[in-house]
Amino acid sequence: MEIAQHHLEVHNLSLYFGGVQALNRVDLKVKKGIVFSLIGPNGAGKTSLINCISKFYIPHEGKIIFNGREITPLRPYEVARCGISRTFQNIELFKGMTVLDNIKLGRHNHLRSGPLAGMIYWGKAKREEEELETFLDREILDFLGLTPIKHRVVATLPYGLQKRVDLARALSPKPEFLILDEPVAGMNREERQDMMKHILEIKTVWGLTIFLIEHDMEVVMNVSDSIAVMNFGEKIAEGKPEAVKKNPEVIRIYLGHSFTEG
Amino acid sequence: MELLVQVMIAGITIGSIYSLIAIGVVLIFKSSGVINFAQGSMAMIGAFIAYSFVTQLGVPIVFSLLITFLIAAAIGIVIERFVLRYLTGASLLSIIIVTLGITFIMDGGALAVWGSSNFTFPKLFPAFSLELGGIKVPSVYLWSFITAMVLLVIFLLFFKYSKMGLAMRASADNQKVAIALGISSRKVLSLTWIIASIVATGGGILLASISALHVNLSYIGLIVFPVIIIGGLDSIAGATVGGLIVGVLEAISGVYIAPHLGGAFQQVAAYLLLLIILMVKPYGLFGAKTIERL
Amino acid sequence: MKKLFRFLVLVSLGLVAISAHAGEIPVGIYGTLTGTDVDVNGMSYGPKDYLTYVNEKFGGVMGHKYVPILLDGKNSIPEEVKVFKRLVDVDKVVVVNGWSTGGTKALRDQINILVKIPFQAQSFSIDVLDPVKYPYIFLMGPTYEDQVLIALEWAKQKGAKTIAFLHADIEYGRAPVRNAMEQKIPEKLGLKVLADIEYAGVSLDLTPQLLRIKELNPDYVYIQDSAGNTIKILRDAAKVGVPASKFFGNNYNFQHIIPGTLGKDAEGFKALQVNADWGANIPMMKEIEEFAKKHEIAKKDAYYTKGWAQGKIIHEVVSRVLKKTGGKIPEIGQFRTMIRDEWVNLENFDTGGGTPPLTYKNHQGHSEARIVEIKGGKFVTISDWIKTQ
Amino acid sequence: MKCFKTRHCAYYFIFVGIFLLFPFSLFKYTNYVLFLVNMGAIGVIGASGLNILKGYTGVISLSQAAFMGVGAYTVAILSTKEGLPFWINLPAAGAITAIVGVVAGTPSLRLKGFYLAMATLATQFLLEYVFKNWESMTRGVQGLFITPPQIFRVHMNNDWVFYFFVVPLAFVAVLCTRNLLRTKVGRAFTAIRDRDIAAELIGINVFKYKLISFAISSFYAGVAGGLWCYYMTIINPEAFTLLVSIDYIAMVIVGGMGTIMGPVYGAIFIILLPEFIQRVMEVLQPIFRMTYTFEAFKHIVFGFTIVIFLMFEPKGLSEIFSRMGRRIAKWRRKEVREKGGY
Repeated sequence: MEIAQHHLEVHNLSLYFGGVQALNRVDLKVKKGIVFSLIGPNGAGKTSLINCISKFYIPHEGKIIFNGREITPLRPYEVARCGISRTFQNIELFKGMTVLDNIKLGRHNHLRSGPLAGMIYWGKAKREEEELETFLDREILDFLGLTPIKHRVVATLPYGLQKRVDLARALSPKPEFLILDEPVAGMNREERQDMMKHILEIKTVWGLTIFLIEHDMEVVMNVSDSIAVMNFGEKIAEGKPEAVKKNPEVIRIYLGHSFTEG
Repeated sequence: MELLVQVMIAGITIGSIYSLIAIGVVLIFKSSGVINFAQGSMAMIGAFIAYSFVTQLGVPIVFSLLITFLIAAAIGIVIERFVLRYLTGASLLSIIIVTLGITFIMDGGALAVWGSSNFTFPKLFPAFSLELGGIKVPSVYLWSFITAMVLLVIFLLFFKYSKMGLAMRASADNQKVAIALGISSRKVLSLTWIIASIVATGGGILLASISALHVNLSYIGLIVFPVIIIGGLDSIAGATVGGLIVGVLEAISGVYIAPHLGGAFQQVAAYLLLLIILMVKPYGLFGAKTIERL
Repeated sequence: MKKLFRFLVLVSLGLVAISAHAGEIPVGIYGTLTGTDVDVNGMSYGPKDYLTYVNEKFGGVMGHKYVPILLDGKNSIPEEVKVFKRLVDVDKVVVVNGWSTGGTKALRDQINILVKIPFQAQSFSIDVLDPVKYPYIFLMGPTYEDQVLIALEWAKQKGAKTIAFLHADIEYGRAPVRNAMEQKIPEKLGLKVLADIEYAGVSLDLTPQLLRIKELNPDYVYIQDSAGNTIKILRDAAKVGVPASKFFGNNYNFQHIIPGTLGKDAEGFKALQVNADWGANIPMMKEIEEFAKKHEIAKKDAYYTKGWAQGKIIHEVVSRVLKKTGGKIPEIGQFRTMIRDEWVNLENFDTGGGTPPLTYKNHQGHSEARIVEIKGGKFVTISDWIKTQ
Repeated sequence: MKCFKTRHCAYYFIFVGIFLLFPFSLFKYTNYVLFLVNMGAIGVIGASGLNILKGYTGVISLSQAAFMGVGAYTVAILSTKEGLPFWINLPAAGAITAIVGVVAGTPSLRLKGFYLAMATLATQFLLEYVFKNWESMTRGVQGLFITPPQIFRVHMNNDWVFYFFVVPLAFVAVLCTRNLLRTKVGRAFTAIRDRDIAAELIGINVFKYKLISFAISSFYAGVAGGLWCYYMTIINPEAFTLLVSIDYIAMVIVGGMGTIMGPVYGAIFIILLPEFIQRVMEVLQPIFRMTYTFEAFKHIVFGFTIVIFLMFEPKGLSEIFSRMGRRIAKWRRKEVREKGGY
């Protein structure tokens, strides 16, 4: 019964690169509908962890359970189909394509028409494409204010916008679980404000579970309901933001920039 | 049994020539990440140049070989400097096809200059031949085998110890960083292409003096691909071993398998092996696996 | 770039080619100027040169000049079809001298039904020799199968018991050997075929195949291939210690590059000769030498002379036709059929010693060959003309 | 491709008009030019197929010729052994080739880039070997003859009939490609080409779509091969060698990788290039006496075309044309504005 309300569970997950231990028996439980932040210094294994969740890396031991169903053996695209969707630390957009096409790709698995239908492009396939476009206009592009640039080629966009397109692509399949890998890294102040706004909006309006990785403590402290801290591939602390703030171990890692600024 | 021995020897002798050509391809890939389809044509052109110097201009063999190597080096530089340098950062696909284009240019050039009939390549080596298990192995084969082995050792040492060799490996590994470290990647690349084209020429000359000299000699450029795949794209030792393996494989399939399957099975045997190896070891037997990152 | 493209289109649509004017007799020749078997393409230059020679010496035929058009078929079917269509439609040639067996087969309908144009095949394949089905196709010499027969008969006389075949994995290699086997030629002669060994035409090393030969040890080996590969075969034969005297080659191995390349390793190799060699002491050679004074000869070998002879045949039939019409060129379709009819009537036509006398009743000029052997670095005749029954 | 938008549907009529009238405008060159056009159309179909695989999915395939061969043999065997009509044979050729293509594509599960290219090279040679040695089916090197079906009591390989049959087919092929590429499948291909890892992570089954790409591409190749067979009426292994594959690669590159119209331009260009050179050389013949320089120069020019395009115009002719188009459009607008000024 516990399992039911836990949206995502990670049980003693371990991952090695050659001799290096990237993850060491990590345990995590993420409740439904919250913003869960994972923090820690560089190389603590945060990104490795989410790469395991989305199956880009195959963990050497441990298992991952999503909605009470084990997803450890699945292939990356299958994970995506379960409703887990993610953004990338250094944006992995398809630079040659337009914003719209990139975002359409997010909904890839929601489209039914196969190659033949596509070739004929009559009736079903055509309608589907049109519906898709109207859907994206209504739900995603407006929401993230991308409508004016939807026909621009991604490569020509500034960094901040690209980050937003990345987010839009992650949102377009209407996932239930959203992984954000350093969404505000390298953004200026107001871009960061926007992003924070969006994150909170996504949480409240769309009611998604959000799994956040971020260095920017301001953002983390403002948006998270629960925080886990990692160091050298191990989880060293977990709890409410206030609790984590006070945790001496965490302070030791983060000595220097204390959380007062947040 | 005796037949088998003979087959092996036959395979190794021709295989050593495959190795020679393959080493060139591997060299270029190691230091510039370019896969050179033009290696075969390079060999062919080199052989033709040597031929014209020796027979048409009557230059003594040693000198004409030296001149040929110089010219080959020049061709190598030209290709690197005026074609591939413009393609740094282009997709591997385009680079491969550019080298294909170069092949056409070279073959066409050879065709225009020398025409497309068979020529007799002058005898480079004393006509003595060694009796090995019932096969008279002409000195040419021994020479090619020796050359291949010597080259192998040289390059292995070169890449391990010499400053330039390290520089090559570095710039192959990560050009930006290499440049940042003050390695002139241009110099490295030019050098590689020089070495590669000289090696190719050597192979071409040996090949031409084994069989007749003809434009189609550039066909060897296709045979070496199973070799380098089996050996692994970035391993010189692999290329050498691969050459011998393919040589022996062809010989064996020519004698033992072809009679049952019919046709020129010898031809496809190498490619069949290539497919199988790619299935089980996608990066060849000696090749280094590249790790993808996000 | 676009300009160039436009230009391309314009050029290729516009000045597609020089077409035939009155008083000119365009003759189409296509051969393998490049591609496999180039080393025998003297036989494509031959006809061209002979017709030029006629133009220069006699001012053409009855005042009409020949326009010989030589194109490259690259020994590939689509190319040859393309070239044929061009010769027929654009250049409006009256007779075609074509190359490969495959191409000839591909064009069989075009030649005999659609266009109806006399076609002199370079190929000696029996598959295109059929007066009834292919009334417009003519062969000059003995088919490859005839040659196998002739060679094996000779070998039989020399007391051979067992033979083997060696050939490349292309039609020109495999088909004739198959036909010979199906016609049971070896069995009829009481010869045992030990193996029919095939190799890739492009392969650089044939030692394995030769090792098999050595193992089987037949009395004679018949090579159905041309000099390029024969050289490799004999080279590797020497390597594994099979004497060259065991080997027999068809008429495309009567080439001096073989001893030239291999030296003593080629001693004793036998080939078939179906037409006079370059430099033979015959009237035809005189003409060639006369022509050579002003012009450069592409290839100085037995294939050039073969081509020259074929040129003479074309000239002969054309002039016969024009004699009939009293010197005026008939309408092209009619011209083509008339040439064909005259061709069939050729009887014991002497090409100036270039070939045995030619009779085209059954569309095959002659079916004789004689055997030459490499002795002391050059080919010498070791039999007189053998005729197949 | 704008010309397919409905507001430009006038273009349709112009196209159709040109298409219908073209053969009557050639006078004595008709058959020869039609031959070139027909070969061109076959080329367009084959090249469009390759373009899907190479230009859009980013897989180098060196086995296009072999796939065409499979199609050609399918047609030949079905029509000689089974005596089926061509409207069954052609789709069958496509289908069977597609299956072969999928099988040939399976290495792409673990391979990519050069290694995959090598796998296709192997496929090319293996299929050639099969053509040559599966004698019960392919009659080996002797190849198969077919008597082409009759349309209005005229053999289909008659240049005229074939023209009116094959050119529309080529048009349909291009249209289908275009449609396909603006749907889910097309986007997936492009994504795989641009960054296959990311594609997999956002939920695209990369392997499956690579196979689909192989299937479609070889379907086109099969149909092209089948048409080739009907046109030539004889097929043998020598007609489907690696060189042909390279020609097709050249078509795609010259025309413009990953563009819809690319294969069309490319096919036309590559078909006409040799003709052009041939004519030029004939004009220059007095200078180059040796006839084989013809071929030599064909090789050289062909090579340079590929190299130069890849170096300076990687998006090929279609890019050049569209640039031209933009220029003209701009210039028009300017003109209009000036007029407006008065």
